[in-house]
Amino acid sequence: MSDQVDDLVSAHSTALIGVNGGPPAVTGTAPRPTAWDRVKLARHPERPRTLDYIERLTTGFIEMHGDRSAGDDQALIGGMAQFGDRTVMVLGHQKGRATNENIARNFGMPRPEGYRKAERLMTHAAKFGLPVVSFIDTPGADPGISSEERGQGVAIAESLLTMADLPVPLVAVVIGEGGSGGALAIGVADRLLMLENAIYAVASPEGCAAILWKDAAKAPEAAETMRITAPELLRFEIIDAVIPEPTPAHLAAEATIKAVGAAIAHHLDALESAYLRGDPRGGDRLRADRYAKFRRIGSWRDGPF
Amino acid sequence: MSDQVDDLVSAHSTALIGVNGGPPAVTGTAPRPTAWDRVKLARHPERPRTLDYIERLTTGFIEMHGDRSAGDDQALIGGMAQFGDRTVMVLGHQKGRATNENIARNFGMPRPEGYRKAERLMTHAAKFGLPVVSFIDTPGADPGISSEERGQGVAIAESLLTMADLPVPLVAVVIGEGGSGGALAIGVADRLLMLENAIYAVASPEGCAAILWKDAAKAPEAAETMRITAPELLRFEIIDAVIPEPTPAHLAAEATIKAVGAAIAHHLDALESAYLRGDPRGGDRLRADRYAKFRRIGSWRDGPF
Amino acid sequence: MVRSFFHRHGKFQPVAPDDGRAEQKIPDDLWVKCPRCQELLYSKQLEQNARVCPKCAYHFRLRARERIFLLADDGTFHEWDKDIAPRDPLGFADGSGTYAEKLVTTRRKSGETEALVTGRATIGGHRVALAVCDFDFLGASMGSVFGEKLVRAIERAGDRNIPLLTISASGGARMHEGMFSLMQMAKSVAALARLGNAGVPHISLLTDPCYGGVTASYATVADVILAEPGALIGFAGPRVIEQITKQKLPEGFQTAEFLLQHGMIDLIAERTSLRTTLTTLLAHYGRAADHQAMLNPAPRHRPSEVALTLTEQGVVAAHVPALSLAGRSVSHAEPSPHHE
Amino acid sequence: MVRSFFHRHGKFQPVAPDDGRAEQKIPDDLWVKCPRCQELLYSKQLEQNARVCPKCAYHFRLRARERIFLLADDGTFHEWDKDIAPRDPLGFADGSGTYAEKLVTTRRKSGETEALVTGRATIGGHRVALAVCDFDFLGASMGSVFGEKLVRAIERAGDRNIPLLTISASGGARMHEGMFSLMQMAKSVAALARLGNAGVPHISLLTDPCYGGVTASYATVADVILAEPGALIGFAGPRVIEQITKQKLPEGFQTAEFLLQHGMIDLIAERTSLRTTLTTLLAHYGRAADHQAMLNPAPRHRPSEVALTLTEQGVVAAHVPALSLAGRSVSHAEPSPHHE
Ligand SMILES: [Zn+2]
Ligand SMILES: [Zn+2]
Repeated sequence: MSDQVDDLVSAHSTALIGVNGGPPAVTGTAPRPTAWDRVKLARHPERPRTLDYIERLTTGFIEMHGDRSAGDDQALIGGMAQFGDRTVMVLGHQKGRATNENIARNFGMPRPEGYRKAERLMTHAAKFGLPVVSFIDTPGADPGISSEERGQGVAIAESLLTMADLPVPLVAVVIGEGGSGGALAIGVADRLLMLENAIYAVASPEGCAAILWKDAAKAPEAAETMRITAPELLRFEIIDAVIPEPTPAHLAAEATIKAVGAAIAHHLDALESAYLRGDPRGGDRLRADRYAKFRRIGSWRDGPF
Repeated sequence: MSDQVDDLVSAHSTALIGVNGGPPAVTGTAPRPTAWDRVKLARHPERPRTLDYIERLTTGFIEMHGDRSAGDDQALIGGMAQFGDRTVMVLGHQKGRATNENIARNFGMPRPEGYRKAERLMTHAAKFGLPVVSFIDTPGADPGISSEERGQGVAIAESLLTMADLPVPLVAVVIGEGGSGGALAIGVADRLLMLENAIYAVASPEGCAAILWKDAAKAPEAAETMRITAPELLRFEIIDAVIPEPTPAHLAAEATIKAVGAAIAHHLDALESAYLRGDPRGGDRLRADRYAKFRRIGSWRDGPF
Repeated sequence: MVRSFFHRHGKFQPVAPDDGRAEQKIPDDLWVKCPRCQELLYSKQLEQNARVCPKCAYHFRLRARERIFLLADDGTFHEWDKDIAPRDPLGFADGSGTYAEKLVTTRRKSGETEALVTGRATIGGHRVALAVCDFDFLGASMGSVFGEKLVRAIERAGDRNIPLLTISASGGARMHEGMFSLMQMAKSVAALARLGNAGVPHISLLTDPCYGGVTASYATVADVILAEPGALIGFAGPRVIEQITKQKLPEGFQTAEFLLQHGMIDLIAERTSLRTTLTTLLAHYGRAADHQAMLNPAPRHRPSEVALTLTEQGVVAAHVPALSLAGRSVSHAEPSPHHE
Repeated sequence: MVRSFFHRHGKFQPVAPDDGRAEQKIPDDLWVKCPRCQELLYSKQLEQNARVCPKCAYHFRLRARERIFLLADDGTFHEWDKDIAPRDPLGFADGSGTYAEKLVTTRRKSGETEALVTGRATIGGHRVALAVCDFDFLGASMGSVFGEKLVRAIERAGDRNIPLLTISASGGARMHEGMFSLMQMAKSVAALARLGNAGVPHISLLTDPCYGGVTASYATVADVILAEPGALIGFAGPRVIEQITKQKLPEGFQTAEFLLQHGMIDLIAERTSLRTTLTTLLAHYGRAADHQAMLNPAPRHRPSEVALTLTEQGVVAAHVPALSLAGRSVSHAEPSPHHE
């Protein structure tokens, strides 16, 4: 698969960024990769993972383990770190690379204790005024028996609730796979950014194809019609900006990580200036505007059918 | 044992009440029961339990199950109920009577999910301004392997934290056995009341005797020196009032429950008048005074040893 | 206590749920077989018992309007936002056709314009805002209109300080609307965060079946969570779990009783006493609010910061203040391009 | 990073912990055997390695002042409340004598007046309030003085807006002071609730052994919980659990590693890099506080409502406002009867 993916690169658009609803500027004449191409790029095993970003972009990372009630999820990690001149709370899904690591990380699929840890760390961030930076990269929440027993649904819902109401700035970046509710649970952000070749979907293309086409092999078609790529989601105003990958991230880790770092810094600065500087109650404005941002997402007609 | 306990009754003081540090008024000339006598009375299987109080003193009790993360503890129950003209949140340890029920109730020893449920219900009470009434009747927290695995210590500590900071009035009544941290976890109250024959101890007399006397059979001696009876704890200002049992509760359930109900109503009224009537921020004063109440408990010398 | 509503009014047709459980269908003929105890039941008797098997208490599924009729005090239900209807923002098409076509078919078949019916009513004399799933409309999947109607109901509950009752049965997020659907989870929970901050209760009733994005969002962010006996409730569906884990599912997996035992719900509520349970709960909250108001006559309630003016008829005149995010100035009065 | 403090200063005598673990005693002679790997270690080398076995990383127990010496920047530790000492409020006596007698013996043997040493210091240049258990004083059981010193340290941390570091090793509540001891759990946690509301961090380090009332109160109410490798930490003691449940305890039960796996602690902190870990943590909180102050120069910090004026020397001039509970008007300046 890796070779096949690499072949795509030459046919790859080289600069694509849009912020806050502005139209993406596309340069270069090479044909766009298809949605399915991007699914493969987003899942590429050599793509930088959350810990790669933490290692390169921050110092003094103290991983904070555990949900204080059941376990420590290695698929959803977090802790305090220094990012520029700020202390931030970092959260992220963590996939493995080798088989052993993938098993330990449960292929990046968090269990309820992962979401409860995330909730704990977000509450900690709120207490000390730390901005939250989250890296989204998961096929989805773990679909196992014990996860159901320990309330996967409730855990995700409560993480959403905590995040929606947090008085600190939240910046989330989809760095690879944004898989459904398992991704959203750490993605209720003031600014939601996506790497150009990341995907974000309500269900996996394979799962969608299996249900609606009764054939998982129709995943490429499903991927196309589901509109899961960054440029499409920017156009829908579901995300706030696309971070370009002039070269796909797995071939240009250093540059990609740097670009992501710059984007996070930019948005944290902007949020802080707009809400928190000189306003001790700015957290309330921030929450109100975060609500307004999510409040208006949707597509409907108001007249009779 | 029951006969033996009943024999004690004739040697029983008939009226004993003190409120808020006032000296207990003792009438009658019969000799006081010993601490060990009271241990046996407090543990008497026919003594009214939490559900007996809920049934007789409230209407519309809706039991609220579960901690929303691991399980539903039947040894620590709770829910909303109508008490007089108020909606209150009731919490309490629940022991069984028959063997089956005792096993289902784990002999009144809560597991971590019990304390997490209590915390959830207290937070619910705070949200809707419901006073919390708790009934204490436990040998202590469950000392099992799985309780340790799921964080018995953390669960109790977090229940203490939630209770200490709650902006609603809290009235707790030790109706039987007040066993150590497992009891305290629902006992950080604005008013802590005790039935005359209830006990409240830092450890069970048997446990204390086993450790300090190296002989559990010395429990009666331990019970005496540990100062675990209601009159002693009132003198130490650790509790706020003693509710008399002219006849021990297991022989006069109706009267005892009525007296407990009257005492709770009295203290809820008093707390509400003192803090909440006409003061939307009265919850802060209540919390500050609750802190001051616990802040001063202790016995020490300030000079050099 | 139980209202024999199908019989008494004859208003709601017994409708076969479009859920693949053939056993559950209530045919036009007089007898129906209980899928659990195999008893042959007389249809009218079943309807008089709120579609609960009199022998084994099996709870047959109900349509949204059947539920509302069962619970609301007579004539008190006023529907909200009846005319808001779905679009096809993705231009979605699968092997069996376009989403746009599917919406037409589904509307005809179900008689509903969306999978969620909202409105206000009283239950046992207590005012309540209602949001009720209709599983016959695309498996009550949660899309843009479901989310928008739900959030409007939540906001109205907050603005009017009346408790919110949601009744859920859903297969999860609606795939045909892609990420618009997923975001309804965040949108509805964010609205509930504000409702909670305003001190207005949310009571959630989970009914069979309840999965995916609904279980992982508004339906479990509630002050009290009730579930109907035997209802299947989970995040991942049982077939998916079996396929992925290759494990046999434990006995009673994902039933309401299983969830109760694992601490996820407050109470199992039998349908035949549900009105009583809800009335008691609403009385508790109402008494508490009245008591607070008596202690401090000043208003406790903070109106929502994003003001929405909504009329009973579902006509929307919404005023969202201009957002301060750079470059954005969007309001509902000026729909963005993908809102028609 | 590791400070060879025993060797360099010779100030703290290697003291045998009074805990019944004979293997752990460090005798006067030159060699000591590691209880885990059985290696014979040269005493001075062990001390230079902060009493961590260089071969297997076994963490020997430390006294309170040894810990402070190991962590605090040179000469920065100022002790608080050194002279506050226990009484015998119950007139407690067991088979082996009175509590009053036991206090005299324990004081002589341990060189401490209580089981908790408190004070302020800097660690890596960061100001911190310290509360450190001394297991040699009655198993660092938590009684009135333990609780009072702890709460005074918490309040000073809150008033001065400096992070609190607690280092715990304890058998639990002190039975000799009965309910006074139990109530220290509530008292200390209530003080931490206020510290948390003021936005001041609490870092808790759990060391071997940590049980009962300490594990179930202040030591686990922390923003970050660290534990030393191999430390035994639990609520009920392992012997009690075995006796009651008649079950064999699982491998590694109640070790720090077990707690990490079960989600109860944030991090296992090796003693040899503990100063670095704490310095990093304190820098994170300090940077956050500085950043907040830069954004909004107005003071964020609310002083505690119950004002305590405390001097460095531990002389207390406390002013607790008269309580509004009927009939009570007690302040620390006028000790109640059971305070001497
Ligand atoms: Zn049946
Ligand atoms: Zn060794």
